[in-house]
Amino acid sequence: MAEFLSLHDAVARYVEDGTTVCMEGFTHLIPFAAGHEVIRQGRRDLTLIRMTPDLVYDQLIGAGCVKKLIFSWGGNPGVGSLHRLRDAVEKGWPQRVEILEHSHAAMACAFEAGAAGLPLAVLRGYVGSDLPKVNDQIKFIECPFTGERLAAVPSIRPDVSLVHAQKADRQGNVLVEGIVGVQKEAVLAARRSIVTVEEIVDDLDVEPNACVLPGWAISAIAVAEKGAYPSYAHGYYDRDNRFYKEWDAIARDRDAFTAWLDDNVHNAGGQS
Amino acid sequence: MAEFLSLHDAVARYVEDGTTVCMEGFTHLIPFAAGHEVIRQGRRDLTLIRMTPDLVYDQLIGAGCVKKLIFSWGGNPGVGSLHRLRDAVEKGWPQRVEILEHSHAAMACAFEAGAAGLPLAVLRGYVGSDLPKVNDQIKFIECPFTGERLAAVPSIRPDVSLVHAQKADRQGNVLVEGIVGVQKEAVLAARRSIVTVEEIVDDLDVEPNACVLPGWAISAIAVAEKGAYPSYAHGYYDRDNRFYKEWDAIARDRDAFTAWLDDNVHNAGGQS
Amino acid sequence: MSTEYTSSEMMTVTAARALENGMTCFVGIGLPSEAANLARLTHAPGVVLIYESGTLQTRPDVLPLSIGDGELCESALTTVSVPEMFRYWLQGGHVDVGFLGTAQIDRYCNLNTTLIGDYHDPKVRLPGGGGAPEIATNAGEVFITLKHSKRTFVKDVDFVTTLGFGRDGKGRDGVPNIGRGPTRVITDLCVMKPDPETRELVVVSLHPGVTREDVRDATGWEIRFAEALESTPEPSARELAVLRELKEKTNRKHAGDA
Amino acid sequence: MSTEYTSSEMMTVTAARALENGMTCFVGIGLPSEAANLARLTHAPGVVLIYESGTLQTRPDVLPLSIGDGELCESALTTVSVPEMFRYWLQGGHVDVGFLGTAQIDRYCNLNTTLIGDYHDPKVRLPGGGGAPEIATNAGEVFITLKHSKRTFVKDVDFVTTLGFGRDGKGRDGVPNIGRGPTRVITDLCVMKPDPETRELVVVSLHPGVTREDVRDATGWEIRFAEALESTPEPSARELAVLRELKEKTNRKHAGDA
Repeated sequence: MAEFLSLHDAVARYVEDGTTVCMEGFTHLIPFAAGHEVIRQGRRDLTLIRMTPDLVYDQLIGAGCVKKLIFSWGGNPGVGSLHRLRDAVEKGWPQRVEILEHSHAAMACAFEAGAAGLPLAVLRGYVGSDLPKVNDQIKFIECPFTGERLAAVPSIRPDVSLVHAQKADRQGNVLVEGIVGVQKEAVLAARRSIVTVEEIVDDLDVEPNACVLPGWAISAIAVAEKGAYPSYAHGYYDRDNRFYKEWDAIARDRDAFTAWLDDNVHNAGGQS
Repeated sequence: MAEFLSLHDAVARYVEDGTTVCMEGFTHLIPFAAGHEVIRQGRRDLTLIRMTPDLVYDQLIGAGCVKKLIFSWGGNPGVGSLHRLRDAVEKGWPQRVEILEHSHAAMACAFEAGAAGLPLAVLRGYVGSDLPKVNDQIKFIECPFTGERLAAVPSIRPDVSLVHAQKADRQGNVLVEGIVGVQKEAVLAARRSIVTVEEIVDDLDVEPNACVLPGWAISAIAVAEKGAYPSYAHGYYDRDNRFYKEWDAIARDRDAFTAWLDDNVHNAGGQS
Repeated sequence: MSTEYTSSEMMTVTAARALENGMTCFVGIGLPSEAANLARLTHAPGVVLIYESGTLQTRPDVLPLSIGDGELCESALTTVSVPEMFRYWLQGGHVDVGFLGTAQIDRYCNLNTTLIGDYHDPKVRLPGGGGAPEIATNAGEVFITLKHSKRTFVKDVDFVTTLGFGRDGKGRDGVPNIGRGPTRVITDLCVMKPDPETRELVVVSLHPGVTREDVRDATGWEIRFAEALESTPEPSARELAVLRELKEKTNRKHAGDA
Repeated sequence: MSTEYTSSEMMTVTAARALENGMTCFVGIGLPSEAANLARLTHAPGVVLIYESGTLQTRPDVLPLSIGDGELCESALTTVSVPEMFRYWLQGGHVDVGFLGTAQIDRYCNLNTTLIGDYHDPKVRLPGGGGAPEIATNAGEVFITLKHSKRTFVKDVDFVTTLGFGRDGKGRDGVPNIGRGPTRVITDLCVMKPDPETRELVVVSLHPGVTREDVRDATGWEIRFAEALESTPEPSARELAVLRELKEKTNRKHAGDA
């Protein structure tokens, strides 16, 4: 049953050094507030899972929280590189980050399989790609009915998933609306989950087939207004594409990054 | 791209003798009008697929349209047996019907796999059940990551799926709302699909994550008002539970059934 | 508490009491649905009811006739597709209790809803497995409720549609990622639980006015009784009132449909 | 039609013209997205654009910066989850054309978006595969658009992130359930197509004012030219006007966000 906690307390309870953490949100509803709280609490040696690392993981990597990254596309979408990710992979600053990479299709299927409680996902994928040569978790199986060779990847089962959503009701049921990405799967595949929301409401007031996460499938809910910024929350605020472009210059330079991190995360207090 | 046809013409074009047909609708939105049109057109030797055969398949079986049935639960829900199905299986009237039976979980996964273009579905299923002894399509595979033994079933790929939905817009995009069952999967898994709808509207007017089938994923759309009756259409009319109970007496007796079929299907004209 | 009640009411009330507040329960149609909704309307308002039609956390005003009546969706927190229901919610491990009925049950709690007689020449063809085979293995535990008779309680089921503990009581031993299986069987005569060692069903509680002889006569094998055999508590006036109102509303609704 | 235009505009207009009305197109971000939306706003209003963020049949007013900007969802017919997008819509066979960009491409149309140099000690780490590996094999065919240079057009890619026709041109031979693969590559200099036999890229059309020498100088292998080498038709005034308005609206929108 979802407990209502402050973001500080939720992160302190569920994210420890060495935890395997998944923060999802496909461009939309990226849990920046939660990611910043993890940085503020100084967590180390995290294994981070995410299809599209985006700025939030660039920040966590640059802040030295991360030991390993499992991902399928690590860029600043429409802008260019994630410079903190590159600096860690190419130069080992502030520390070397081990990477394990997949394709989007494989990760999406692995999230689906994790939510479905299965140990593996099967897909028609990785045909002719070199990725299986550098990722020993990609295997191939033969269909017992047709003989077709299909790719298999282990399902994703994070220790804890952190996602952001529009709103929760007072029983802790959560509405995710718009580009829903793999958030439902990330929450259901994880042993524990923290959902940050823009607001708590009396009634979710939704259509029968809306994407609703029941409170009994969530560990903790924390209010984090503008908790996805500079990503966005459909119906609440837009993506700050200007900041995404500005990030390129900030992240390119270690000192500029460190200063930004101090000003905007370490000394920003959070929303506890 | 969906073509707007009369129900008569849609069925005449896509359902032939010997076709593998799936009519889905999990209690809700069962395509009775389409099923009756198939009976009126006198199709024979159909292979019918459906998780919960329900009255519509009892009628098709009793009318002599069916050679084989693939299903997972064949009863009149909350009432008792499907007497026409039993008469065909136990006594061969009006002809013997071959059956291939699964569990719901396996069929649901097989629809999902069919929609996903895969040849097989993998699930944690059939543990300790005798069903694999009488259904040679159920196999077991070993997970290459954990060694766990998991069930595998062939995906469902019907020649044609027939489903009923609330409404379509003028581009042929369809809204399915409420208990959505496996209708989306049935349509996407099939080579051809016919969707009957209560009405055509200018604008579906839906939330971003509603269950919408794009017109370009459907072969034909036909208007069939009350096309799910005595099943129901959420937002339009309720399930006629009284008829479901009355069906027990009608279907128990071959003559009563034949008379009902004449009055309500053969001589009912349809909605062409 | 000397209110009069029928043996069916005794069964339903006892089955309802097995559910606790906050449990997530995957509900079979018929007797389990009646018991689960009675629990929700009495001692367990926070029980989460899930039906295989995809309705999560549903609170129907009247009992559904089918597993997918409109009431289930209209009163649910949300409704998901059937593949999602079986994959994410059942197989994904979010169901504490699967609540099942059955046509036949044997001493090791195996359930038969497939057929009586030989598979290829059945005496009686039953509806089939439906959701039960995977509910019984993927839910945390399983409650079973059905009327007691020699026809339904047989030594060995004709067909194991759904695993209890297998033909020898060891069907779950060593199987990874499997639920505990049936933990209680509630009938109109008594409550039974599997023996912790052999897994054979043992009567642990007799309903008021029921004798050991009554149970023996209605069971197709030499049924055993627990040493500390209890007497099932009677239904309370409130439980009976709520159950009767629920059934009356249900009958009125289903008869009135036209 | 002597309107002036840049080589980038020539590329985008030519790429846009590759799309036909009624095609379903899985759109990569950047140049493919620009071309696909130009097609939608000019000759192919019925082209169905699909983005991997889950937005089906989207009609954005401005170009998205990312693959999941709000415009995509707001203007879409419907938005599905990312697993559903890859499983039902791409792998399920509903995509006619995958429209991709890339960092590196080789003579057999293999794409590299993973890294330059050695995998375990990269010179330049690129973003990775994203949706491309399965778009390239599960879509009916693939269009590729990118700027022409010796850095991007290499004889052999450092890493095959995404299959074109493999290291030897035979990578799709005998593989069941696979799309036709790349059928055209559109750059700011020319249009190339794979040779029907060898699968090696051949220049089939030069953009106005571009010479064979220009293409040779910008290609990292001995590029071949078709016998019937064509001249790419110039952009029309309308195409240029629509493209420029789209880009201007886009720039204003993305700069104005705060």
